[in-house]
Amino acid sequence: MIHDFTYLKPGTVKEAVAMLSDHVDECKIICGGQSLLIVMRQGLIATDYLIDIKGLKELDYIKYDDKEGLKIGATTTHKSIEKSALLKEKYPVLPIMEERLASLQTRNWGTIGGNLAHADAAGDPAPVLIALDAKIKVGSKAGERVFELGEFYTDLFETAMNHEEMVLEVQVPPMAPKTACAYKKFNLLQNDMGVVGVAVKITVDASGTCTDARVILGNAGVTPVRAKSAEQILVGKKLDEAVLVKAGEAAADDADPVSDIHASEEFRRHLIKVLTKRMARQAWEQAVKLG
Amino acid sequence: MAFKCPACKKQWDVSLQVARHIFGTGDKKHREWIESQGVSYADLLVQQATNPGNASYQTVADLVEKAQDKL
Amino acid sequence: MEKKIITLRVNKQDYELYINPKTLLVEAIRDYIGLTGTKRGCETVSCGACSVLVGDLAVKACSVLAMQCDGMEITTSEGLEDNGKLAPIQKAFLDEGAYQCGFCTSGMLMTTSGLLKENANPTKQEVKEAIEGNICRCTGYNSIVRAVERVAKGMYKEESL
Amino acid sequence: MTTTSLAKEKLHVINTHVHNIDGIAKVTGRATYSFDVKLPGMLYGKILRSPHPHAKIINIDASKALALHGVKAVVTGKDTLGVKQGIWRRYSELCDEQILPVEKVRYIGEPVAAVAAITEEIAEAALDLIEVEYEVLEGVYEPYEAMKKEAPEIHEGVERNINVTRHIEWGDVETGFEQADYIREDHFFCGGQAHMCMETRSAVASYTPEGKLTIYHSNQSAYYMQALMAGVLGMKEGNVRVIAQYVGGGFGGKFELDGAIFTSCILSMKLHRPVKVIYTREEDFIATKRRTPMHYWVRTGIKKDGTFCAREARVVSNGGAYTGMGATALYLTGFFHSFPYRWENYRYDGYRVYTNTLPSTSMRGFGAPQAMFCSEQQLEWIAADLGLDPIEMRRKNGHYAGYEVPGQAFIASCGLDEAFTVMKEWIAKKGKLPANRGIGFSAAGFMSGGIFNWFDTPYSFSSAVVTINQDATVELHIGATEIGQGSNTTMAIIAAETLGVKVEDIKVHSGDTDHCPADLGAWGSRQTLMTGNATKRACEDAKAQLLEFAYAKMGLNIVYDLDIKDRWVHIVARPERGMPFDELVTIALRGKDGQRIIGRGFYTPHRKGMISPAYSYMLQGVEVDIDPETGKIELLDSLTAHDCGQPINHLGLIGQLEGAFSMAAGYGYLEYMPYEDGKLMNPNLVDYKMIRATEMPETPIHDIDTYEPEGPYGAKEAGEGLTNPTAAAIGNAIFHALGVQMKECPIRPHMIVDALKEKAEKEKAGK
Repeated sequence: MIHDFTYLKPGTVKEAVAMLSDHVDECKIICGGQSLLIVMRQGLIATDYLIDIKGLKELDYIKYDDKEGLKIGATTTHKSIEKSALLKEKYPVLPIMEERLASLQTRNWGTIGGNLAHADAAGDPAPVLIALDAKIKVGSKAGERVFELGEFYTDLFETAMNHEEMVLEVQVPPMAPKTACAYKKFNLLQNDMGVVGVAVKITVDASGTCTDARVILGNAGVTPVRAKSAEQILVGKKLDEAVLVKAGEAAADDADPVSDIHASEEFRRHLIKVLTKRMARQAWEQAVKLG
Repeated sequence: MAFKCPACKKQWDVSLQVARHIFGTGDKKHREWIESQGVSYADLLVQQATNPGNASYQTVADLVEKAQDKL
Repeated sequence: MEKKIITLRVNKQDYELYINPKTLLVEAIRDYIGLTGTKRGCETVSCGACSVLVGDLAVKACSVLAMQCDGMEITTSEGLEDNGKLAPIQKAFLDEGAYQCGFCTSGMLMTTSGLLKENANPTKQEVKEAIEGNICRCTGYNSIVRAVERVAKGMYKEESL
Repeated sequence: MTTTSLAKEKLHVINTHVHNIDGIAKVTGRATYSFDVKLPGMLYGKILRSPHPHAKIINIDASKALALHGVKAVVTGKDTLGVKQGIWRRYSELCDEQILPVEKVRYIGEPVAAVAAITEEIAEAALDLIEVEYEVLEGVYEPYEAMKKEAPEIHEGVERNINVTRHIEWGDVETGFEQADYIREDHFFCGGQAHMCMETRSAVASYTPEGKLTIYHSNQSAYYMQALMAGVLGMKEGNVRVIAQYVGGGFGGKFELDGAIFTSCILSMKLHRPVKVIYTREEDFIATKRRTPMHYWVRTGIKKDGTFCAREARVVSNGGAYTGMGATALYLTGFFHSFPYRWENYRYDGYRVYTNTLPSTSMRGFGAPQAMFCSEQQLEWIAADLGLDPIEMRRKNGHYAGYEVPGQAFIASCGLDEAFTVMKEWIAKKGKLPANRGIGFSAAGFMSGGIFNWFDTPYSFSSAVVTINQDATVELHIGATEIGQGSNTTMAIIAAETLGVKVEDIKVHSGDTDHCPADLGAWGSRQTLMTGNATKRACEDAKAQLLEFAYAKMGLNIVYDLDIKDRWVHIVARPERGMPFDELVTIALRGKDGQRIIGRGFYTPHRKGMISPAYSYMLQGVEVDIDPETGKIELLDSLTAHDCGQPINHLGLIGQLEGAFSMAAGYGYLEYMPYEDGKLMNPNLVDYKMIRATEMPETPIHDIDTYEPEGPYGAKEAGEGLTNPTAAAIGNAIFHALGVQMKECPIRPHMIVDALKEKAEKEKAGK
């Protein structure tokens, strides 16, 4: 049963952060609420104040310019990202990831800011955005702060934000030339949460040699895991089968997955090995094709 | 020759069949007859359920054969 | 906790509700307004039995607070027909037998209605992906997919409004 | 055997395209389930459940809960008569479950107490205030463990926790094996499966001062609920009214008493107010029942030419805490393990063992899906070992019309042979498949209702009463329960066909014990055949009464036959000569001094063997793609070849078969119920995976035309039997794609990866 709360509905970000500051430690923010309401119903979260930012139009945007890159406002729905023609052109991995994020209804109502702030280890956007070197902008009454998304997650359902802050925007730098990113999760049902997920971004030079790589693992630890040893194996090489297999093995070593009913720790590592190999190959092949 | 079930008097050609019938029926009457022969119904059943072969059935079949004279 | 007054416009009719703010949209519809076509089948936003349209978008009414829909237009399965005249999607469900026990049917109708508003001519795969968030334990889904395809093909056009 | 053309031409309504008669209610949100029922002054009940798998209840202190504002009553086992009940009423030792136990709990989630309060929320809050003192006992969760000498005793006096044993045998198995050229033995494990009805268990009970108990309840047999509740409450059956108008699914899980009906009744009787109890999805997972997990050992002997010589099977099933329908499942798995083949020598021994887990019971297929998973995979491997064509090997040994399963069953209609031909063509058309892709198929058969009467009903198995109104509309009263399978529509079609009127003329009244005759309800695929026969006979009775007046009115030569079709009463040889049906009804009313024409019909199977009056046959083919690196299975295509006799409702048949496929495929590779120390680890729809639209392949259906003489208009079972073959078909597809043998279901990804690894290692060692 949901604990009783006072419902607050700010009309602007300014009002929202003021409310946050008034009720620090006894309030929660709801946006789409697709995950939050489940845990509130289970009694895992009990809050006295609920600040509803779903209606904040000023945070509902997808903007892009070649210099600053991409900016997505926190209340932008998954559906808007999935359907964005701009993203399909500039960051095709994002709409592809969003399509399989959850059910149609959840994508219709749920938001990118809510997803990133919820910090579920099995979330899809975080690993992909981290692979894209994204930053996350948070705000409070005291002002705004920007984190590397890769440093934003501190533990299971924990972020580096303090309790007066809320997510405002996710920022993604422009894609470097000849760079591509691929993401895949392993699951039994198409739009289910990933047993594990792997995002790989590859940059190549004219000869097809990998000059930069990001390998980010989802649901392979309490936070998204950057598989640095896998990245090191990829950089400086043409990605043939032997390199890919080695990178997969390194990623599996970098991971710190749990055992649960969906997969043992060992099987999760095995899946990471397979997916890393495949995503690295896919990203590399796409990058090579780019002009 | 025919073998009768010592518990309910149903009849088969082979004593092993009577043993199977006794296990398959498994009601109080049949259980009690097995127990009355000094063996544990449950032990035999578990042996039969968990081991390959038909050792338990054979045991009961032997008891059935021995019991025929008294029927 | 302070109770609040909100207005939900459900099936083109305004309802003023005086509710605890934690009331879920599905509770507002079922328990306060009394429209029980919308069902509940889980507590984990998994089954889709509570799907309704908020505006033109299908959402699961168990994962939305009624407060969040204050002043919004909501459609439930009871709102699909027009004064006794069935909507094309309802006719298609009848013609394909796209329901059995009927418990998921309202949610299926609303999800597919939402899909058809967004995409009047979906492919088979698009229909399947749209109803992926709705569980049906009876039909095996294919009759539901066929029903949506019938509407998409315009089979009920002359009859509709 | 095929339908005679004469019989076929006569059909006017049967197997035409009709909408289900409850369709409009369902597509407009008007259908009201017990989940939706709201009565004036209604209270809400919640159940406190055991956190322990095995514990003695020492004391329950509800004083704090009762003091909570809004709480009206708390009940425990001590407020009940303590009747140990069960659905096997003929055998008192198998009636072993108190829904609110008095002395001890035997599984996690078992009800311990129930609260009624003015809101559901207050009732839930009150649960936390009930203090239960337990003496925790050692639990045991696996049947082989539970049979050990040192295992805890779950039910007093039940040695080694062995609940039920079943034995089936014919022929001479030892000699049969001696004749075989090839003998193979395999061990299998088939997991549990949740019924996962979309409507969770829900009940609204209302006890009124005249001593009448009215219960709205989501169930598969209103009559069973009436009889069982009367039994546990010490009431007369006639004072208990059970209403199950719309039911959100059953699948074999809703014909035993559940906590919702029991606690709502106990609370309502205490308070004289209506009380509603609805299970949450989690409660539905942890505290209803499930498909029976089974350990199977199968030994099969075959001749080189593919002749089946002998088979022996042994099953140890995890019965969970209580008997439920588990005894029947244990019997039927053993019988259907022989299907659909002519084993001259066959033996089955089944052992059902109590454990401290969720009780296991019947679920769609009733033990046969487990049986087929083992049987049909092993046969496929045997065919491969012997280099035989798996279709021809099966065909050679298959049932046919006129065959008698020795001492067990007579097969009057059987479309199996044609099904093999259809499957063979489908597989051939697929041609050579890409790597990691395989086609598998499996055969199966199933019953059309059970002959057994363990419930010990004194009534006919099915009854129907048909009343003709003055305006020529028809009231059909049946005790069958409509749970979504379309039985009301099936009966309306049979009634319309028999009476010669239209489906829309028939008003079906079912699922209400006050107004409908007793019927065993919706289980074991029995209603189409049994209630269908009762309905047909009732309508024939009414029709005969009506036609007497037509003969008199028309002054006909006695050799003329009269019939009614499409509301037109006419001479068969001269169809244009006749009168409208409604005119005849008016004449009959006048002629009978105003009495309405009432027809009555009954059906109880007699002299039809041990199991069922009729059997359906089917083959399920699936095409599967497997990712060998991740073990992920994708279903690409399927083919169903199916013999259900004469189909009654075309749309309903397709729906049943497609639905059975989805549930059975889920059993094959998704639906997994892991327990840890007696605790179900995935009691929610996030973690319990089942087929969704995106996982569902195309499901073309080839309907095989047969005529079942025992069924109404030649009809027999459809829709439950097809749950049986699919898991095996998936296993066989994996075998053909990857060469690995999967002996456990659901077949999960890591199992395929491990099997491939093992295979590679073996091949390496072999070199």
